[in-house]
Amino acid sequence: MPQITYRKAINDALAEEIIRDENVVIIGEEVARYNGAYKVTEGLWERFGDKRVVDTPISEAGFIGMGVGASMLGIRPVMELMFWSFAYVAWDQIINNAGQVRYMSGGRIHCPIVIRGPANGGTGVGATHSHTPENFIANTPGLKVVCPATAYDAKGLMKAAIRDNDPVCVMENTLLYGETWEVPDEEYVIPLGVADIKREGTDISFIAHGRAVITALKAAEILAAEHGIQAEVLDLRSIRPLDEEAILRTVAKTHRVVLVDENKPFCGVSAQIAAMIQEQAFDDLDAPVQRVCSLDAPAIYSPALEKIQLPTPERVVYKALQIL
Amino acid sequence: MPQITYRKAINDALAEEIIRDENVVIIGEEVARYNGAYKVTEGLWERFGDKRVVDTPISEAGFIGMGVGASMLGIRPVMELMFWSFAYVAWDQIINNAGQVRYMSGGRIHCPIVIRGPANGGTGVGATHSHTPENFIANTPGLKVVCPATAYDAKGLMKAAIRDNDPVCVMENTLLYGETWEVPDEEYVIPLGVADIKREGTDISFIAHGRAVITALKAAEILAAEHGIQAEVLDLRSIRPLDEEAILRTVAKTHRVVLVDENKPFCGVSAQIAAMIQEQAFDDLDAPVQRVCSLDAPAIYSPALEKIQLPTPERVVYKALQIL
Amino acid sequence: MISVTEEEVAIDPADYAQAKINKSLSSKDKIGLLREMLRIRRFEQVSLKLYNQGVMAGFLHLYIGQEAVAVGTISIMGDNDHVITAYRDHGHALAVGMGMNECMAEQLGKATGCSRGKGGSMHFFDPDKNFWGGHGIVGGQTPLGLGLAYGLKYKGLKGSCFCYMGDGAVNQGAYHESLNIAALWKLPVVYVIENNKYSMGTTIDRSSAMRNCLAERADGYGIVWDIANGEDLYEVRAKAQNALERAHKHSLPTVLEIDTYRYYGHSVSDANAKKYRSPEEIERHKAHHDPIHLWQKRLVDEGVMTDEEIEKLDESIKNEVNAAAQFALDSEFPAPETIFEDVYWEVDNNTAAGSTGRHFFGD
Amino acid sequence: MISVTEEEVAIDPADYAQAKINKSLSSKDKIGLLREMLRIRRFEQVSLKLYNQGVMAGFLHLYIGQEAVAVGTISIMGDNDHVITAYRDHGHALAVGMGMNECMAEQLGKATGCSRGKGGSMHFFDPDKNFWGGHGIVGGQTPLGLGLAYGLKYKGLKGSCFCYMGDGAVNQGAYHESLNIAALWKLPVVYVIENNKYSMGTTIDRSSAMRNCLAERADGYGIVWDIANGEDLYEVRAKAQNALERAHKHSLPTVLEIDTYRYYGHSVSDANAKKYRSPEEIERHKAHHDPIHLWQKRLVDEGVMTDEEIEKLDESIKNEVNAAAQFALDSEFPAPETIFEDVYWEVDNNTAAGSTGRHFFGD
Ligand SMILES: Cc1ncc(C[n+]2csc(CCOP(=O)(O)OP(=O)(O)O)c2C)c(N)n1
Ligand SMILES: Cc1ncc(C[n+]2csc(CCOP(=O)(O)OP(=O)(O)O)c2C)c(N)n1
Ligand SMILES: [Mg+2]
Ligand SMILES: [Mg+2]
Repeated sequence: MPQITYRKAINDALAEEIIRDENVVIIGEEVARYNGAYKVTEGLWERFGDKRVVDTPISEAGFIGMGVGASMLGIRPVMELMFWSFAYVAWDQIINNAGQVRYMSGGRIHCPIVIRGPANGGTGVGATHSHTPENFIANTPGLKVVCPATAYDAKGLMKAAIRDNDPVCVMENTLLYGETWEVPDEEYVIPLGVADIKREGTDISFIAHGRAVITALKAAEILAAEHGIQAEVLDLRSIRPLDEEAILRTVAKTHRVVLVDENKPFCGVSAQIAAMIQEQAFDDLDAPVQRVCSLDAPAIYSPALEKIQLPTPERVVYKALQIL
Repeated sequence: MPQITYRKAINDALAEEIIRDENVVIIGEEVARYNGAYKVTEGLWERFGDKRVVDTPISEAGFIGMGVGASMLGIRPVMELMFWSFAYVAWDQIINNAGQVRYMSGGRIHCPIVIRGPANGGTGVGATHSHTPENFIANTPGLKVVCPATAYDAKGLMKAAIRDNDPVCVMENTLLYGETWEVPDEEYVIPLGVADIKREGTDISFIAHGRAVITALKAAEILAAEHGIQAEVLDLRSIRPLDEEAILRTVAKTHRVVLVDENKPFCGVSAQIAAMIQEQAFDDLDAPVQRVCSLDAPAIYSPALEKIQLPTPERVVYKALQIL
Repeated sequence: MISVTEEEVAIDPADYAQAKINKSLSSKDKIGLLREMLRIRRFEQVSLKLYNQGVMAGFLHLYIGQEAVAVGTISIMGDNDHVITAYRDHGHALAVGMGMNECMAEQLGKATGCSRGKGGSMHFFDPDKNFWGGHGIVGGQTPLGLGLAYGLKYKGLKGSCFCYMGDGAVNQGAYHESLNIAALWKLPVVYVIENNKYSMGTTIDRSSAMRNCLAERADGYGIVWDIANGEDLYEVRAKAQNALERAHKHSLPTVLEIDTYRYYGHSVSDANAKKYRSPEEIERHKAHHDPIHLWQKRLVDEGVMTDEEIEKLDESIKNEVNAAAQFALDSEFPAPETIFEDVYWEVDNNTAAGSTGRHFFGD
Repeated sequence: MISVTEEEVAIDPADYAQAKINKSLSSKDKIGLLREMLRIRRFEQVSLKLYNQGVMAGFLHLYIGQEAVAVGTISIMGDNDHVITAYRDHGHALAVGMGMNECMAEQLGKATGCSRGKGGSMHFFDPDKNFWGGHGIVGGQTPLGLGLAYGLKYKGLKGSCFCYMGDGAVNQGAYHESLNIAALWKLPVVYVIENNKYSMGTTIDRSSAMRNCLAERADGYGIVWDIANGEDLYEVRAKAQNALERAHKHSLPTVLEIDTYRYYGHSVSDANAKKYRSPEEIERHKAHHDPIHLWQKRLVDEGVMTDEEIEKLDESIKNEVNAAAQFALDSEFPAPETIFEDVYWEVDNNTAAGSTGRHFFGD
């Protein structure tokens, strides 16, 4: 299978969906002529032209709301937020308009919009540019959110998101854009709501999403190499809908869980997963569910400290050993 | 002790702080001449005049950001959001400017601002007007959030919030504004971060904040009357800072917990509390921590259904009986 | 940029009755316009009664006094012209042709409501009639209106979106972002500022800085703007028609400010309605500037209707409203399980996507 | 509303050197202005070198080409005049008098940085020098600037806040909300639009609809606006002085658009810098519109400095920058436990409030 980058996988997904459905349009800051701030939309404007790939002013509330309005008419806008952090100037449009209009209209309206872009820390851009709002979005019934961890998943989930008739928020990761994975040439779609075991194991479960999956995999390697412990790594892939069955299956198998989560701890995604596991699998647990989150402060700039503010394999290993 | 309304208690707190500190200024839509949409600021403009009580245009991003800027200079603005739901048009100003500027400046700046207003469902105003973002705020290191459940607490916590040198979000409840409680004439301040046992009990703990405390108290009465079970009701009062010790104490006492929470379930405040309890008091628990949240859909308008969408005493009792 | 349509040049500003769009009105059309205005007023009067009886929750924002705005502007629209507005939405909903039954039922939170009881008074919807709500967040609908215009243009349709908003809403940033995009991309959106002089209890001079009027801010974006007198149906129609043509022929936006007035408080729970403005001011508007009275007078003057015919029309409308009220009262509340419907299209339609993974949490 | 200050009337627009604020400059002052501009340019050139050596993370937005804007405007300020800007903030930071050491160290994320390594290149701060950052969210600083002006007025101080922003930032809604409030409440804020013609790779005509210029949008709020040529230090100072006086004397806002140009890409990682504009365009600006060269020429023409003296000044500044780079490189990274410092004032100051309840979660 060819190895391609996470960035290219998303680019391919966008191109394929633009070709497949005439209503798909890419909209965002610098997505067209500039090829995207992170080059995710590279070449699309040249291939598909002004109508299908559209540069916007720096007006997130205006253009995200515009996308929601257009989606009500059956357009399928794929909106790029240069960073998900910039969602906060468009927050009302995302939560209230994309998220609530179907409900308030008694189902008369639906919004097949995708809002995508990177949502991560770790690149030295400071607190205002390092938000990870997947927990906020997942808190909001009416919205869906997916956080792909690999190129393969990014492509398949992006295609599912675009075909989905509900608003889907896709949270990518700038630290993954340049990483490569095997991605088949043939078309495939990964349904939302299906978690993926990224590594089989028997002794403990690491549950994660987005880049934290990579961190968990590294931690699993360390545990195996240094302690002979086999950790299973479950990648949630989609936060809402959530594959609770897969979570409960791995818990039932290993009885011990460490959640790895780049969210801030208070009410982060892993808080929900921990609460759910203890509620639904109380008797399966041999130890409390542990969480490894970003250290609980705004994202620091200093590159030296930023690295340790995010979950590290070492912190995962440490937590794992505490409950093994 | 005199009985006063929750509304009046806040009004008194604001008046006392305006008098105490010349830098305190009340700013918001309709807070001055109109006396506030919910009459919380009644009479303040008449008493204190244009400088201290200020009506704004409908520009939440503009005026909340303005308040943050003024607070950096040592003004202590108490900003009213007519509904906390409207915070979403000012989200960037709240999260990034109030929340991160101290950090990004390496502690050179601080923002003694209070942002207050009602955050609740249950009044037939529909999905866009019924948000309860205490979980979003509490997720954000740099911000503080309190949710008073009684007039007494509302007054004492408001005064603490205004005197606090960090940004504090106070989430009130329109359904409580007209309710009365005993409030002493003498001045008092309730520190943030101190939970309050609203009802002593031995058999099970209900942990809640805001109006859910009242729901929990009603459930406790039913349990006592109909089942002879004594529930302890712990009111968190402040979500961040959080009185974790008080939580662990009541868990250690009763070994069974139902969390009552008007947040939506996914990553709601009770997810965090449940995750924390199972992690720190795993062996104290005789049963999984249960959660009673708002039913997981946008807030419905229909008054008949809206009532049951919020946590009800009946649902709390039902959950309690399941683990007793 | 094209700033004046051919039609505009032809209009004698002194007499909007002579505008082509008005001259072509048949007597039946003119009566139809009266009917629509009366339907709104009577609908709302009964709504108020029901509200006071305690069968309605939340807010009730009455449109009474502003009827000529919705009726005048919407009366010129064709198949590809769309409407979106704020929470003061009954007038627009009825004007696009929504039935009184489902509107009244919606206010009572009944299953038969236009939004299945999920939206309430502020959130009427009927996409089949090109009516996209009813939106509660001030200014929040302005980017949506932009998006409807964008969608029309994307699809190659000659259409427009009329996006209504209040005088207070012009101070929401999203509106300005929308203006810039509308001008930049030549989108056929018409922002109709219904300037009723008050945002809640705040007079316009206490909420908005301006040179001469609110619409003039459009200048900063090179957008054509205009002001209309909202008590004159002919003028509203003529000026809206200019905007519509600018949208249809040139795919250009317009900001149209329409002077109007609300007789009631901001919402029914606005106890201050008579504090921030004088009873005399309200009475003056009712007596001299009521769009319905003025239109009725016109129709009588033009010999289109007699007073008796007007009376009869009114009676039939009152009957329609009363029947709608009864319909609403008799309707059932939605079933509890409907709380979880209308959240996700995929779930409601039982698709594979809707059945994969957990969509709802808690119990 | 007062639109023209007395000073303005007195200026012959043809020769800003004759404006009072410029005529009163001593030779030493003029050399000081050159020094400030050169300090910025040399600082940034070394920053770029360090960035390319890989010792800096994230973004580096160079101000080179725009120096006369920050230096010209800030040079007229007094004790109660405040400054806030966006992420392209080195120029303003140095112009207000921040030391190169702490600025350079900040970029390297060192404990000795002006923001203790927490902010980085985009987030320089020095409230003691009336400098309130350094803000990364486009337009996000515009309400903060409003708030600083509000605070000054609240305290009864005769001051102003100069709030800088880019030409792309004018399309953020918060800016418009701020303009309205500034005009409505007569707040002494000066919005300085540094129009360098590009927001990232987007030319101004693709991002902003306007009639003639961006500042003109201020008209919609009745705010006085002006345009200045940012290559001419005298003009920048004269026009900024008008705004400053309007703020000080009349407590009124101004929007001042300053034409300028950046030589480098949007940020250092902007690989497209030569795609969306031609190398010729950049060269033309460097050759004919460079604010430093033009100022140097003036000083030589005016007989204030010789070329040799300029050379010497430049050398001393290069030494200063190199020393700052060394200082930054030699400084320590902050200790891991500082991650949890500077989050809450109450915690940092060990107050009762800071010690009650749990403030930090996870581990
Ligand atoms: C963002 C936001 N802020 C505040 C409100 C509360 N609110 C609802 S209507 C209104 C006044 C709006 O006035 P205007 O735009 O003039 O419309 P009108 O009510 O006169 O039709 C306010 C402040 C809201 N719904 N949304
Ligand atoms: C709300 C928001 N959207 C997008 C960005 C990404 N971004 C940073 S700078 C920039 C361009 C701004 O251009 P301009 O305002 O002209 O300032 P300049 O960079 O030219 O100084 C963009 C799009 C951001 N930081 N914040
Ligand atoms: Mg109004
Ligand atoms: Mg620029």
